[in-house]
Amino acid sequence: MSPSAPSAAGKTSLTEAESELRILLGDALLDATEDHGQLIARVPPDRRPETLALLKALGFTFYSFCFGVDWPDENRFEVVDHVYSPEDQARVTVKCDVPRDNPRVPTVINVYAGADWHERETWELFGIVFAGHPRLRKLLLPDWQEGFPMRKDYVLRARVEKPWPGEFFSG
Amino acid sequence: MATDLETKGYITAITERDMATGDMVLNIGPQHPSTHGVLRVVARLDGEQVISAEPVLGYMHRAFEKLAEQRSPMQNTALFNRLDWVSGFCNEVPYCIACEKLAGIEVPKRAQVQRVILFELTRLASHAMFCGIYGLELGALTPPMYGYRDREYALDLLEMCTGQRMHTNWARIGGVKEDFPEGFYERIPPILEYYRTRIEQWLEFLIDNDIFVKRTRGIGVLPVDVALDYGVSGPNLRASGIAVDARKEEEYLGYMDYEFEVPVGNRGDCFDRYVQRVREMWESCNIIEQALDDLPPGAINTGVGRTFKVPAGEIYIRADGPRGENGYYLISTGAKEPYRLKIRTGSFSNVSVLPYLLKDTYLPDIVAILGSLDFVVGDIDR
Amino acid sequence: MKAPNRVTDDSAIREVEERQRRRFKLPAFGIFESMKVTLRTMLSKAVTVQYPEERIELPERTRGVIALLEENCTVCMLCSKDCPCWCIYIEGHKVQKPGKRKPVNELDRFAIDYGLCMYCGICVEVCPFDALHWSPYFEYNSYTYEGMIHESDVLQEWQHHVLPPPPLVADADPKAQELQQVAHDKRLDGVWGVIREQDKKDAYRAAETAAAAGLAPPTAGVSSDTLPEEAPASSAVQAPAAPEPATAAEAAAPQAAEPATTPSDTERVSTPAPAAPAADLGDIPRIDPNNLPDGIGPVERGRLKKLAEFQHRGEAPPTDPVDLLAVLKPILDQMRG
Amino acid sequence: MSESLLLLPVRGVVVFLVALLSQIPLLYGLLKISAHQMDRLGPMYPGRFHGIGQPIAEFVKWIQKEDIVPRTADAPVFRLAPLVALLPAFGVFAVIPVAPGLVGAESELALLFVLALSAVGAIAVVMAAYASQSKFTLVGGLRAVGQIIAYELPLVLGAISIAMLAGTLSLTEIVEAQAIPYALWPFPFGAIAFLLFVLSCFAEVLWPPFDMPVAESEIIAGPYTEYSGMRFIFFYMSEFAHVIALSAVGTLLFLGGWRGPILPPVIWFVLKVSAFVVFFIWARFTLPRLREDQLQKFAWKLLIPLGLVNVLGIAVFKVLT
Repeated sequence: MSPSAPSAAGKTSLTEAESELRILLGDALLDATEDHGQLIARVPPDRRPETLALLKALGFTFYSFCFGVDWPDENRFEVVDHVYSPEDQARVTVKCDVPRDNPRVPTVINVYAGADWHERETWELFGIVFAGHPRLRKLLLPDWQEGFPMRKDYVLRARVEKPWPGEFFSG
Repeated sequence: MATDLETKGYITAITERDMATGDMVLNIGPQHPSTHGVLRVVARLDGEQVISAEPVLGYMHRAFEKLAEQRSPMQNTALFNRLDWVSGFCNEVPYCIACEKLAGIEVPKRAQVQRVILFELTRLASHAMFCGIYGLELGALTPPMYGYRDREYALDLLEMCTGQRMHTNWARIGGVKEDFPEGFYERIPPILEYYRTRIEQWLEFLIDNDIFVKRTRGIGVLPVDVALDYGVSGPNLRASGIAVDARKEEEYLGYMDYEFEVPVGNRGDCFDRYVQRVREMWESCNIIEQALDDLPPGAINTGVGRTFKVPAGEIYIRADGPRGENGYYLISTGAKEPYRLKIRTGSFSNVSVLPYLLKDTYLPDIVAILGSLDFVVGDIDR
Repeated sequence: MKAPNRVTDDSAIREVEERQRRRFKLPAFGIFESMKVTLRTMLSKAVTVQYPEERIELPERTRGVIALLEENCTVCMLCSKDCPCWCIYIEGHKVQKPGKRKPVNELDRFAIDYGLCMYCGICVEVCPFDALHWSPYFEYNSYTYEGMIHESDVLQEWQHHVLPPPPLVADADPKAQELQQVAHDKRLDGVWGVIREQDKKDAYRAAETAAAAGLAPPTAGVSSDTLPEEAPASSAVQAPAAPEPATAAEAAAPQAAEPATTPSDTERVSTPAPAAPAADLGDIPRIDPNNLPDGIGPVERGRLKKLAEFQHRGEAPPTDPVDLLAVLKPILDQMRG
Repeated sequence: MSESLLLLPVRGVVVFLVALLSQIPLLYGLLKISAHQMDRLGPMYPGRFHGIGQPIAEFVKWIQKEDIVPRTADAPVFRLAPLVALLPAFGVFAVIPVAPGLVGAESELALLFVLALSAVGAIAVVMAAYASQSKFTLVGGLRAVGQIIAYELPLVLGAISIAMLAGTLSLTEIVEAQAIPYALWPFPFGAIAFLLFVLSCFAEVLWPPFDMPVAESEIIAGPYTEYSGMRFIFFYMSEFAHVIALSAVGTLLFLGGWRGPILPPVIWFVLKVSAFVVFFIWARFTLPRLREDQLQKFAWKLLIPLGLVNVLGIAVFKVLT
């Protein structure tokens, strides 16, 4: 379906990475699919550092970002890490689900130093605690901010305080 | 101690620690001439020497990811111009590509090429400004004016085509808004020629200048592995000596069709980062020339209307903007608005390496290093 | 960690280093290179444009301000709905008009809060009836927040500044080019006052009174003939695509244009009348801001446009800090002769 | 004797006026030259003709501003510092001969007087930096003191070289001693002294490339960060007075003072000083600044040894000839 397939180098290394991960992680690799030029691997939250360490050893040295996704209907958060291999030009996304009522996931700043700020951001926006992170403080938000703005139940006030002017007049 | 830090604000904690040690904590920013907006750097100084420094962000956080969840693609492109206002067009394109790829829309070739032309013009404008502004960081008062002047030529072209200098909002899902206006082609080659002479001038003006070299050579050295670890991207990463460039690696906008080099540096210091950008301007000129040559006739838009819904799915699209890897991780559930949109901006990751770079430097080097990363605060805070 | 095995080409840095080695014969010699650059600039002409009296010509597409054409608005609310900033306020009511099956919407209020507007142009783009237009006009600032909310009368007034959309490049899609041409011609006919229903009525009435007073129609016939010729030959393209009042007005306008003081005439500055009406600045020829003479610089073009604006308003142009008339005298002479 | 005593206040007032009014062309030149080398026009409106009234407008603007003394500042010192900066800078004007006999106070030791007064500026900077009680002023003050001490030496060495060559400390006699045509000291002693003098002048008046104490992209305005209004421009006026005074001294020492063909001496003097000042402005707005440690290294490791060698060389030269 995707009109642009990833380059040949990326393709082979994605399959390689997938098989490597399968061997090394075993059952812990819950799911691995290739989608739009990236490998999406799903692991349990406690295997997150291990998976990323493996990926780093496999050449995925560029830590792109980490973010959270809120799925209130399924009562879970997704923690998504994205890494890139400058040698093979391949991208891997690592996902882990954490329960919404106790979102805890181990930190990866020992693997990728750059995860520091991204995890802090995810923590303050979603309330996902990165266990072992030494500086889990507000990064972008002010200290007095309460609540976790990126959760789906946090209302964007700009859209509430003022009536929508696009409402068609009646009469 | 750890619990202390968790409960107290960050700055309070640092100040308390400092009361004990007696080092001086210098707050550079958020209102300071050299932080390009409202970045704040808390530096612990021992005389002129920086023991450690920590950027403090968030003074410009506008919750773009939250805003994007309430907006249709058309509204989002207008929003993303404001991420990094120095290179507005470069921010809206990757988002459009993400939506197009999810929907399986084939963008007409003419639109692709036009996007490339505008993209590279924006890069020229952005780098031209950097080349000037960096002089100001080092205390030379004339270069920024040259930078602003030079940038204006590329922005003139953008204005002629899109109607605005910076917040272009020109890319649409499935193409661009309109074709170029009459007389647009004729105006490009002289301006490219101008930029080439400018590049020569920057070489004379700053790169040949001994004081400039003294201030930048060997300052803020960023090794490749650290840069990759922190996700530093774009010219900053390439200056460290590794040719990572999304234009060569990803298939977007048909960049594969153009012949251009990806210049890299070899030391990764401030000087290399400066030369890197000067050199990339040259390559941008080449790309625009090639794009002009093979601009095919035809439609420029597939005519996706305002009710366009992004099909369900998830995708990550990255593009090589002037500030580094600019990517959008789009998770859609089939609505007009994205379910979740992660905006990966170059500046955020680039600035996250500052604590590493600023360690054990001198106070003036803070400014030199900050400037050489070429960040825009809107791009950091989003 | 594996070392990156990509081919790295650091020739750029090498080049620069080589260059430095070549240049730096003496220590600190490079400083004079810098000083040479600034000296050269010092002796060349500055690029500054002295804004209030010198103006650069803005491109046609410039997104300066949104102008409203009230007659075209059907109160469909699309602009207000799609506005990302929620800054367009529209109020209306339904009216049953004779001869129409369905009740029609009538506009009561159209306001844009420019304090919120982010100039994205979505409203102009989604408007299905061409009621909103971008104009390059940008001098509408206000000291108060309330002053930035502009109501429809002001928005309507800005129609005077709307420029015709530029033609596209030659190799653009033919269909798009044609559409653009239509839009261009439509706009060109009425930039300085789009012809509205009310104008038509006024013009008609004026013509009637003129006829009743026995003013000689033959001279009027001559000048009315010259009008369409001077304007770019566009009505052919326009006629099929614009079933809007414009075509009807075009038929009505030439007959009505002769009595020099009718409101419709002062509106229609764009059509270069052969004899300037004596309403304003004496002997200055009519300046058509969309059809300026060739071979003049951007600053002069901007000044001419400004002068045209004063001419349009019938005011004397300011003499301070720059006497527009005196500065533009050679060009005006040239236009006259 | 009584006559000259009577004239003393008049002379004082004239010197003061010269020092004050000479700032007007300097500021105007600064604004215009910097603007044009930045490809701008600079001020264009005040005074109708090319912004000729801008210096006056600036002055009026600044004196209108609120005079703020920070709460934690050491108020008396804070208030006094601008005057301590300004008065010595103006005082230098008293001994500068503009033409033969046209001088505020003829002195045998004029050069010494100039050098001594220009060092007082350091005290003002320290006062300002200390009294402001701000971290930026502290860093700036420390930098300024280090810099002024480091560059006072090359300045003195450069001037002393000339004094040795001329055999006098009187500025008038130094001008008279310069060989025909108008400006020639024996090579290479004169050239080295000139280099030392010019470089130290930049450092003395805190202009780029040696403007670290007031580096606006690093420490806002250094010692002057907390000042506003009248007191702030006192510092600027002292800086400008310094520039003019040092340019005048440079002209007297190296460019032959008022001597020149055809034109009257005063005109020659003004022309030469202007050339000096224009060069200062041109370099000020072109060059990036060095780092503090590089600046110190430059002074102590290069300029001062060079100056000492030069002085030694002149001594030998003088003995031999």
